[in-house]
Amino acid sequence: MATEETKAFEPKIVAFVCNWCTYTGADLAGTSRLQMSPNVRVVRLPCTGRIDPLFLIKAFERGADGVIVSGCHPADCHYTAGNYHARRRFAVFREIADMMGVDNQRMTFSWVSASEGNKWRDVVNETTERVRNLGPFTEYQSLSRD
Amino acid sequence: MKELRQIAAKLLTDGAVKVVIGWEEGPRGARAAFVTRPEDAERLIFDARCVQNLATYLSPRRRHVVGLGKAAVVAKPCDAKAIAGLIRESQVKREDVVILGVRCGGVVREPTMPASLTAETVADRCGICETREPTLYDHLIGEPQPEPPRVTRREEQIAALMQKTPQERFAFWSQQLERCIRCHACREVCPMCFCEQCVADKTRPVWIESSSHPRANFAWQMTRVMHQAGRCVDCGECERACPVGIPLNLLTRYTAQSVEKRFGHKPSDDPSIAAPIGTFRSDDSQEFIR
Amino acid sequence: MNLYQPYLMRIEEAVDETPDTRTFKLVFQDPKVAESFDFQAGQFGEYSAFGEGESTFCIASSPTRKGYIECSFKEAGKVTGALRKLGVGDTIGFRGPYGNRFPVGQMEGHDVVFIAGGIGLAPVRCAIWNVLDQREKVGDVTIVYGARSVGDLVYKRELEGWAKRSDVKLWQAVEPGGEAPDWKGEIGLVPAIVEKAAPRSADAFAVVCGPPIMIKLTLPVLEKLGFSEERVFTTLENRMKCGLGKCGRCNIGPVYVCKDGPVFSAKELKALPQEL
Amino acid sequence: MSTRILTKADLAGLVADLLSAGTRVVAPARVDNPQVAAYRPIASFDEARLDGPLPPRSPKEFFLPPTEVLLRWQKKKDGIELQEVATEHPKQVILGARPCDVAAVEILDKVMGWDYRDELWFGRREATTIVSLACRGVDKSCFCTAVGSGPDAQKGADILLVPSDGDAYLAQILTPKGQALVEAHAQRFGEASGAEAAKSFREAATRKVASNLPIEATKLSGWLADNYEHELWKRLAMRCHGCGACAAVCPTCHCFDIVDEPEGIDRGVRRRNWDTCQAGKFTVHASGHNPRGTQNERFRQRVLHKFSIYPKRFGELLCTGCGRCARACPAGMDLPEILGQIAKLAGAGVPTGGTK
Repeated sequence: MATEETKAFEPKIVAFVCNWCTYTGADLAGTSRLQMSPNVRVVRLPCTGRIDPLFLIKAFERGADGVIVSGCHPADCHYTAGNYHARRRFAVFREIADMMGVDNQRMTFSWVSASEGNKWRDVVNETTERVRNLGPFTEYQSLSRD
Repeated sequence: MKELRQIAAKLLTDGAVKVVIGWEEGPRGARAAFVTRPEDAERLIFDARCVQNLATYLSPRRRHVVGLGKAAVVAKPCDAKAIAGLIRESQVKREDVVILGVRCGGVVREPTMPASLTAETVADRCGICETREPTLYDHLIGEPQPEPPRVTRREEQIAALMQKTPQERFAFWSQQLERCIRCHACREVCPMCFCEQCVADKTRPVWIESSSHPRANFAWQMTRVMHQAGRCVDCGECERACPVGIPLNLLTRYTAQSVEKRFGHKPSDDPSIAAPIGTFRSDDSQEFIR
Repeated sequence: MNLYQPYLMRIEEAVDETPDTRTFKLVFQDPKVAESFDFQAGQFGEYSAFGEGESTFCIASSPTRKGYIECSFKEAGKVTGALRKLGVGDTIGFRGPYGNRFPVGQMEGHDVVFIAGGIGLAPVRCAIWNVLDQREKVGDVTIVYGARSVGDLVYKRELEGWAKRSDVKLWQAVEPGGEAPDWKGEIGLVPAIVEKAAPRSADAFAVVCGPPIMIKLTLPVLEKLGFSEERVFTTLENRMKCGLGKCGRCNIGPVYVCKDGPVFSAKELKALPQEL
Repeated sequence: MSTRILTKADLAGLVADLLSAGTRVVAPARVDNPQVAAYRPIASFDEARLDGPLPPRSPKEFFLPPTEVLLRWQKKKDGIELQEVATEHPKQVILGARPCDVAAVEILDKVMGWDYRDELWFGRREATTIVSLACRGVDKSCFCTAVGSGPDAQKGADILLVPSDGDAYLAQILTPKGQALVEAHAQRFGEASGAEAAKSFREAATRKVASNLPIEATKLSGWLADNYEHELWKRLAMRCHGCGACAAVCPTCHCFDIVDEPEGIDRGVRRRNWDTCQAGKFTVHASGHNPRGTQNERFRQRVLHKFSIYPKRFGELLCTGCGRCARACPAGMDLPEILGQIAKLAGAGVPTGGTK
C-alpha cells in the first residue's frame, strides 16, 4: 500500500488530432526521438472539423484528466476550412465548459503543422505539467451517482 | 385582439391557411391554440401571459401539426426569431407559413400569472429584450408597446457565477443537474431542436447515456447548449419547461453572451443572416489556441 | 436473485442463416438451471449482450429438445449488432421464459398449418418441431414459408429436411425477383401461396408469424379458406423491455403483450386496437 | 385502528428520534429555489416544510428511483461474472407526504406485484413507513375527489396526520406498520383530542377540491375502451410537445427503460430508468416502424392506460388526481380539463351519469 500512496499522480491526457498536420507532426516528434511525457494518448481524426465536443466530454467521462485538440494552422487545412470551423466551435465550447466548471486549463487547443515536431513536444509537455499541477479530475470522474 | 381575430378568421375563410396557431385561454392561463374554423378565431387572445414560443409547432417533426396543412402563426419578436431560424436552417419555407407578427411589451414568467408586468413578474429574458416588434411578418398586429420593466437578474446571476472558481461552478451545476431526470422537456419545447434523431437518442454508439445520473446529465446539457450556440433565440422555454427547475437559461444566456462577444452575433429574425457556428471568418480571434 | 438478473448461457453453436440473421444454440452455465429449465412453444426471453443491453426474441427451438435453447435474430440495432459479434464459447444473458404459448396440446388430432414470412419462421419453427417430434398426434402438417429472396430464407437445412418428409407438405416461396436460377419453389407473396396451397380447414389449426403486413393480409385468406378465427394463432413482436408486465412498453389496448401474449388468436387480435 | 394526537413539538422530537436511530426521513423540504419544495431526506425537522408548496415531483422516486442499478457485470478470463444488487433497503420514513402521493404507491403495488414480484420495488416498500398529511387542496388543478380519492384519503398510508387544534395533528394509525412506529415512540403520541377541528379541516378541503372537477372518473373506462377511434383523440394533443414532463412528475407513471452502460472496457452496469409513453421512441421497433407514430396517439395511450387499461386489469385508476401533470405541462395540456370533456361525452354511455 505504501508504494501506492507515494506514487505520484500521472495525468491521463487524450489528444484529438487531425490526420494531416498534427498527427504527422507528432509522428515527426517520435521519429526525431524527442523527449516527451508519455501521458498523452493520441486519437487521429481526418480533420479538426471532425472533432465533436462530445469527444472531449466522453474523454472526461472515461477518466481523462486533460484533453488536447490540435490541427492544421489557419489556411493550411487539407479540406480548406475544417480548422476554421473547429476554431469557432471550440472557442464557444471552452466557454460553455468553463461556465459548467470544467477548468479550461484542462484543455489545450493548438495548431501543430507536419513539420513542427518540436512544437508538438512542447504542447504535450506543457499540457501534462499543467494538468499534473491541477491534479486528477476527480469531480468529473465521480459524477456517476452509484 | 380584434384585429388578430379578424385576420385569422379571414385567412381561414379565404382558405389561405388551414390552421392558425395562436394563444387561447386555458385552465392554467394562456396556451397554444390551433384554430381551424373561422368562427373559432374568437378564441384567440394576446396579452402578456402569452409566454410560449409557438414557432416550435412549425418544426417538421411535429407531424400531427404539419398534417393540418398550411399554418399561420402568431409571433412575438422572439418567436419570429425562431421562425427565422427554422427558415434559415431549411426546416420551413418562408412561403409555407403566414406570420402574424404581434407587437410585444414583454411577457410574464408563467402563463398562470396575471398579465401585469412588474420587475417581479416580467420574464427574465424580456427584462433585457430590445425588440418591440418583429421585422419578419406578413401582418403586423397591435399598438406600439412600451418597454418592459428592465431587469437583469439573470445577467447578475451569471456574472456572480463567473466570479467563482471552476470548482465552485462545477459543484453548483452538479447540484443542479442532480435533479435532472432526463425527460428531455428542454429539447422537446425548443423551437430550434428539430433534429429527426437527437444525438442524445443515438444508440450506436451511445454518445450521451440516457440514465439520469449527473455524468450523463452534464454531457446532455453541455451538448444541448453547444448545439444551441448562436442559434438560441432566448425564448426561455427550456427553463420554463424543466419540471425540476434547473436554471437552464443561465447556460443558454451565457453562451449567447459569449457568441455575441466573439462573433458580434445576436439572434435576429432575418433569415438571411447566417448563424455564427457553421460559418467563419479567416481572422476570427484565436487567443486560446497555442 | 432479482427479477432482472439473467441466467448466464454459453454459446454452443452459431449459424449464419442469412447475411444478417444468426442462430445461437445456448446452454445454461449453471447445471442446476439447465436441469430445471422448462418452457412451452411460443414463449420468449430477454437475451443480453453485456454492455449493450437486452433484446427480445422467441425461443426458436422446440421444448421437446431438452438441454439447450436456440434463438434466431436479425441484426437491426445496438443489441442485435453486439450479439452478432459474439461466437461459440462466448457468454450471453438470458431471462425467461416469458409469455403465453401456442396451444400445441389442443392441436392433437387436428390438421395444422404453419405460415411464416422471413425471420418470422423462428417462433413458428419452435411449434413445428414441437408438433413434428410428436408427429403421430396430429393430422396433416402443412408449412408455407416465404421470404423476400432465396438468400433471406432462414433454417435452410431444416427446410430441405421438411421438403423430403412425406408427412409434411412444404410450400416455399420467394417474392418475384428474389428467386435464384435453380429455384424450384413458388414465386409470390405468402398470402397468395396460402390461398394456392389451400390446406384443409375443417377443425384445423393455423400458426402465422411474419412482418405485420404479411399477418394482416394472411388472416383474411385463412378466413376465406374456412379456418376458425379461434384456431388461427399469431405471435406479436412489440417492443419490450422487462418481459414481466411492468415496464409498460408493450401495452396495446387492454393487453400487455409480454404477459397476455405474445401468442394471440386471430379473434383476440381483431379485438385489439390497430396499433401494430 | 386507533387515533392519537401528535403536537408539532413531538413531531420534531419524533423526527429527531428516528434520525438518531439511523432511519432515513424523507419529507417535503426547501431546495435552493425558495418557491419550490422537494421530497428529500432531511437532517432535522427544521428542514421540513409540511405546510409549504406542493413539491413538483412526487415521492415515487423513493420506491422507483429515476435511475437504478439492476446488476453489475464484469468480464473474467472464463466468461462473465454477475454481481447482484441488494433488494433489502435501510429503513425510511416518508413524512408529510400528500394523500394523493401516498395513494399512488399502493396503486403501483399491483403492477409491481402481479405474477412476477419486483423485489426492488417491494424491498423499498417494506423498508418504508409512510406518515401522510391531509392536504388542504393546492389549487384549481387538484382533482383527487374526481378519481375516488380525497385530500384526506388514507390509502397507502401507515399513519395519516390531520391538522387539528393549534399546531397539533390528529394521527390516525392505519396499519400494523403504523402501529409499530407509534409503539416504538409511544412517548411522542398523546391521547386523541381535537377531533372536531380535524373533521372540519377535512370537510373544508374536500369541498374545495370537489368543486374543481365534479365528475366520477372511475366511470369513464367503458367509454374509453369503446371509443378508441373517437374524434376527440384526433385533435387532443396538438399542443403536446411529447416531452413527458407529465410522466416524470406523475406519482403513478411507472414505465421504465432498461439500458446497459459500460464502466470501462471489461465491466458495466445494467440500469432501469424512468421512461414515458409520450416519447416517440418509446414504442419504435428495430425496423423503424412505430405503432404509435404521432403525439395524438401517444397522448391517447396515456389517458387510456390511466383510466381504462389499468382499472380493467388491476381494479383501480392509475391516477390520484394530484394535478401535477397539468401544473408541469409547458404547453397547457390539462388532464382535468380533458377528463371533463370525456365525462361529458361519456354522459350518454354511463348509466349512473356521474358527469355534470
